[in-house]
Amino acid sequence: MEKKGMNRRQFLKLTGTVPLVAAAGTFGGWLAFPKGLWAATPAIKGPIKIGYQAILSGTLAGYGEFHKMGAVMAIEEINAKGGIAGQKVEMEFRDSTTKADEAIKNARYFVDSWGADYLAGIDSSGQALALAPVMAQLDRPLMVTHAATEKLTEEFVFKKGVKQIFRNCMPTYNDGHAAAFIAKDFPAVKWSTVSPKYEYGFTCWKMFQDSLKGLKPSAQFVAESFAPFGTTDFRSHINTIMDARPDGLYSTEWAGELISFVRQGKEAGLFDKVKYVMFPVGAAMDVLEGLGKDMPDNIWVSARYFFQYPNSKENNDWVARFNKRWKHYPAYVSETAYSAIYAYKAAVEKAGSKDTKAVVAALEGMEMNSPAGKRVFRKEDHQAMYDVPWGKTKSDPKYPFKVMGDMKVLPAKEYFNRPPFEGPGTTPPFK
Amino acid sequence: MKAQNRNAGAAAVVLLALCAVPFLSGKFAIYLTMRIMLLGIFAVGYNLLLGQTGLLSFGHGAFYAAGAYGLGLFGAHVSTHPLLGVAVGVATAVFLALLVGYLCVRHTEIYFAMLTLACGMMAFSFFWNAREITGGDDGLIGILRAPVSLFGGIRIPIGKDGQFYFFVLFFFALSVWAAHRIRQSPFGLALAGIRENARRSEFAGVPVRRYRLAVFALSGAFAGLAGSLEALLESNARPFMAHWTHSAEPVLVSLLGGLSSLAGPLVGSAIYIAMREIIQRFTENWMLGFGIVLLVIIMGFRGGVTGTLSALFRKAAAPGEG
Amino acid sequence: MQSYVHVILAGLSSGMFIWLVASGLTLIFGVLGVLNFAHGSFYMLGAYCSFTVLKYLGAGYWTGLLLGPLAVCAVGFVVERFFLRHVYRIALPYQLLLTFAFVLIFDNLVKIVWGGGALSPPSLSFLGGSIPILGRNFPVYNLFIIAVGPVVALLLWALLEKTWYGRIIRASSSDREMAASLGVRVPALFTGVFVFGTWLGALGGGLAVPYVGLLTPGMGETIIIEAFIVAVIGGLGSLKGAFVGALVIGVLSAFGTRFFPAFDMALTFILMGGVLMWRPQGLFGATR
Amino acid sequence: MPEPLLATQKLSNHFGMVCTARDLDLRFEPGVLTSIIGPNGAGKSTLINLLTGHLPVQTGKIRFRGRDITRLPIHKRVRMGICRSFQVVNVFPELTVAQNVMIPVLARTGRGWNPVRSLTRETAVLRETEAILAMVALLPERDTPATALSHGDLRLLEVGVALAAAPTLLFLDEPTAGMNPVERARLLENIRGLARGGRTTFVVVEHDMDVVFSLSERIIVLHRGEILCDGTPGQVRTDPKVREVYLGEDVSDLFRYEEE
Repeated sequence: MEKKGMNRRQFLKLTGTVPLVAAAGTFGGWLAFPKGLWAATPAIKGPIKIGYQAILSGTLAGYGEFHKMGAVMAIEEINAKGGIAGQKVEMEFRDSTTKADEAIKNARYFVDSWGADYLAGIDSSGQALALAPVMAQLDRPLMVTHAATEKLTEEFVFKKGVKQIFRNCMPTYNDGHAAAFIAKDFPAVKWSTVSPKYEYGFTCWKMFQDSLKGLKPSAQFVAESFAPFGTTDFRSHINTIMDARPDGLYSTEWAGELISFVRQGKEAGLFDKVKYVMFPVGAAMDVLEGLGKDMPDNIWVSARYFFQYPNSKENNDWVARFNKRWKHYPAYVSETAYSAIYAYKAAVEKAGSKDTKAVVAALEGMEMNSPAGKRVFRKEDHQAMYDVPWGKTKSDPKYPFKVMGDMKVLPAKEYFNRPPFEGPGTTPPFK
Repeated sequence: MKAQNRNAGAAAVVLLALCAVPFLSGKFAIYLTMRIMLLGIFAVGYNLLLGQTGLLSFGHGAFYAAGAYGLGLFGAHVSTHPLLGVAVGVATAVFLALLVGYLCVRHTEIYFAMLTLACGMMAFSFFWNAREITGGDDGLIGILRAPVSLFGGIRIPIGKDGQFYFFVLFFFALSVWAAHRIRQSPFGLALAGIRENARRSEFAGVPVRRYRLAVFALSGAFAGLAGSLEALLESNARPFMAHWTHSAEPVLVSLLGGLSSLAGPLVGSAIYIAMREIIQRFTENWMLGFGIVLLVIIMGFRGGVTGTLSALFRKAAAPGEG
Repeated sequence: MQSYVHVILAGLSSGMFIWLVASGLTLIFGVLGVLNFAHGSFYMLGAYCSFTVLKYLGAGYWTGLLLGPLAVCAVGFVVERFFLRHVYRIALPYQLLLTFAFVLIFDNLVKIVWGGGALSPPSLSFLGGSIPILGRNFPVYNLFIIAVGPVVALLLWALLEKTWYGRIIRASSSDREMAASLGVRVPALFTGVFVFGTWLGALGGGLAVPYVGLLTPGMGETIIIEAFIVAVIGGLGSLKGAFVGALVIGVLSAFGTRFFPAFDMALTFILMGGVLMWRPQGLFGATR
Repeated sequence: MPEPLLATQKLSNHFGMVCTARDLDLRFEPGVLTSIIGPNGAGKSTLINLLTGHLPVQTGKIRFRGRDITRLPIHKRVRMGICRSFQVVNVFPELTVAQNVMIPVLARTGRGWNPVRSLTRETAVLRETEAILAMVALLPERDTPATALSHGDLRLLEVGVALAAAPTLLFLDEPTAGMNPVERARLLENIRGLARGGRTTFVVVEHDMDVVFSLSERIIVLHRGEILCDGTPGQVRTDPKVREVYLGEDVSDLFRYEEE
């Protein structure tokens, strides 16, 4: 069925263009020297097509909606101001689900069938990694806006040279290393974790441990309980932690599972017993809004962007515009989605072409301003360097949810792994 | 005889059309056709179990995954030869299927289904948790498509999708042919007997459990083949291949296309993949659209699409013959 | 000691919770002979409807728990009357496929109506909070759930064993033709049982709102697998079996998570596999 | 005494409180056409079920040609030569008549494992199938699905499937129930002929006393799981206990077959 549709469409395309070309009298030339004809056309032909995919079904469907808000807003703004290099921008948004084969199929559809120039999105690390080899084949730039696995940039971009992939969101470095930089100043010695039972949870916990040991050799790690994907009942995990009587709890639970975990932990008195609690993705809007006043105070949270930081005109204006457009505060994926579109705009206009090679070259090392502040795409691994805040949850009468107090901001270069990502001196703490 | 010739003719036409796909259509259509063929291999083998023998398994994703991981691990540690890899993948799948089958074939119906579900999810949990071997939830990534070298030093590249397409097509044709032969064979008849009346089969002297085990392993081999081919196509092997939601796919497409014919699961695979793709082009709410289509098919086409169509043909043909 | 008691309590509450969902599933299978995969969707709809009454209509928790599941009953009625009724006689795989189609539809509809994001209810004013048990806090609401489970079980038992309706239901489930010939309107009765089963599932969903503290589209899919496992372990169609099965699964997985975390993803499946190996018909299933 | 074909030793079976077989010691000699009769609930079907493996043996032993088969699975007993037909038609409904008969032939000849060879090339099997179909007079119906057969033809097929396993000892559970007189006569003639051929020893459960007394060389009368009488038709006819059971206690049973 699909096959026939494709044939017919391509056939129509051909029959549509060929007479025009022939009428222009360049038919022979087009056959013999197709490049000559291309050369006569402007460098960037429109419309510019962006294929975006994120989770739109199942328990994480809310993330896709937040991605979409950011991306749609960016495209509306850009088109209102004349598009990218004078060309209109079009976007198609697809449900990535959480499955890798679905993400691959979508990417192939975007490029091979729809003719996308640029891809963005991706929530799951597994999907991002599975896409990496495919992106090399498809040869279009992909901006990852949520998946955090450091393997994507360290292994696939840096070591294997899949240059098409970029990431403008915080990788696991913030969730793992940066948390340790914050934690080292606490009097807590005995640390524990309840984290997701998959690579993301394992990796962050390991980064946290390694960095914290480097920063504070007296630190001990006394209990760990990993909750499988889809856990709704954390009570046994909470018992495991409380039995170990730790001073500190570190948890990379996120989204709905973090909400359940916090509610159930609160019921069990977990946050009364454990004094220092860190949620590296606890400042995600879905979590803050979901928990509302039930989020305990004085918990150290961070996120890949938080709408109160930076306190700059650009950011504050954007938050206001976003709020007006969607009646929501921007989630971090909204910001990364928004910035991902602008990153492409900047790169295309810098390169003067939407050719993949040129765009990749333009993005490498590119500096851009975004709501989250200044981003620099590191040349070696294509990872955006930017700063995100950590802070303690507190009430604020202006908001129906908890916000960050005592904000601390670490410069990204202090805790990001450094190329060549192997051997001593590539992981924090740096001397 | 006539019907046989007609079927052979139809098969030849489909094969020719499949051969023509890479020359006539876009890259995405080639890719989708490959996915349809992979699901077709999975389902046509699975239907030997469900349609031919009457056993409902919810654990065949495990064998699919075993095929993918078998090929992936073999490729990473021993040899990247695709044919050897596929052979290892199939062998791994068969081994696992024999193990699971041995535990499950004493049971029938829903109990068999739930036991296979349990075994499949144990495999899923293994692939997820044995991080040192399987790469955890990220799976094995970056599986290579090395050229196929045959005796005499011929090397056939399969790196490009247009080339790999024929690699898949070869195994697809082989699988369909094998499934066809099995259905027509004495073994196939014995399976049909078990489906129709297991107790009577025993009284006919058929060792029912051993046949069930054999067909279970055989369908596991098809699943392993499909899995190892997908590992080559998508360059990865993932735990979700063993998840029950994936195990449900061949069930779904077999029911969709029709249990009672060879073509049923194949037609079902094509409908399933093409339909989802078409719905996704119109709406993000593809689950709603797909759910409604499923409802219509189940309520309207009780014997699956092929079953209903052939019944219609028979009806249409009957007055002429009479 | 403290740890063991709390693990057991956590297991009991999650077990009772699975029981509430599994009871409707088992009842429908026992009487109608249909394995209803969409039962998890009724659970989800129950949660969302109760939540809506609770939060958006400003009514209290009890009103939400009363009205929410009742609204879902209407959905159950439509599903039975216009779809399932026509497929009672088709093979098991088709039943599963049909009800699976409803899972897709309901998951998607919930996303359209309530949005894809996770919803989280405000904490309860009463039955909220925790009380210390052996020096560690335990939520009052979970104690409430632990109490509700056996109450529902008792009521079901009384309904089926002690009332005239119960006798009719049991008679019809063992022999439809016979019951019909005795003047029982079997189709109407089946619709009634299905709607009642739906209500049980939706009630589980309503009770889940404060328990899980989270509503997401797709929340029914995890619970339906657990409910299936419980129903199979107990013996399909046996309410007593489902009750015991739920307790076993609840408590053992709580212990598994606490003491054998390496196996926690596969634990329920290992348990089910073990039970089926040992007793293919389940703990309380009739021998085949 | 020569080696018996089949012998039981203290064979017993209970369903809850009801005893359906009590310490049965039975011997079946080769070539002796035996009938088992008795009122409803006497344990006739239970006995066949126990001997053929349909029911697990609770206590007691079964020996076939001197070999203990008490715990042997059904298909192995069939391969050794013990087979049966069923009282309620129990064939392969969606398969054709020929396929129905072919399954036991394939199993017996060990050709059922071949997954690639086309069935149409199994000429020996096909020939044998046709021979059996001819024997039960179903050759014209060879390509009809079993579900489309008339009741009488189904009964014939039932016997045909049992015969196709080429048993040495064949239990027929009410083979003529529901047949018209013509079909019945033909089937009985076949059974007689086969029995005379000597390859198969028949044990028949029957309600039709005419059939029983005209066909059998030996009659076993069961009552409440026990052997009431065991002897030649003449001995059974004159046995007072049998008369009492049939005439005094359960008269209706004699007429049961007429109601069907």
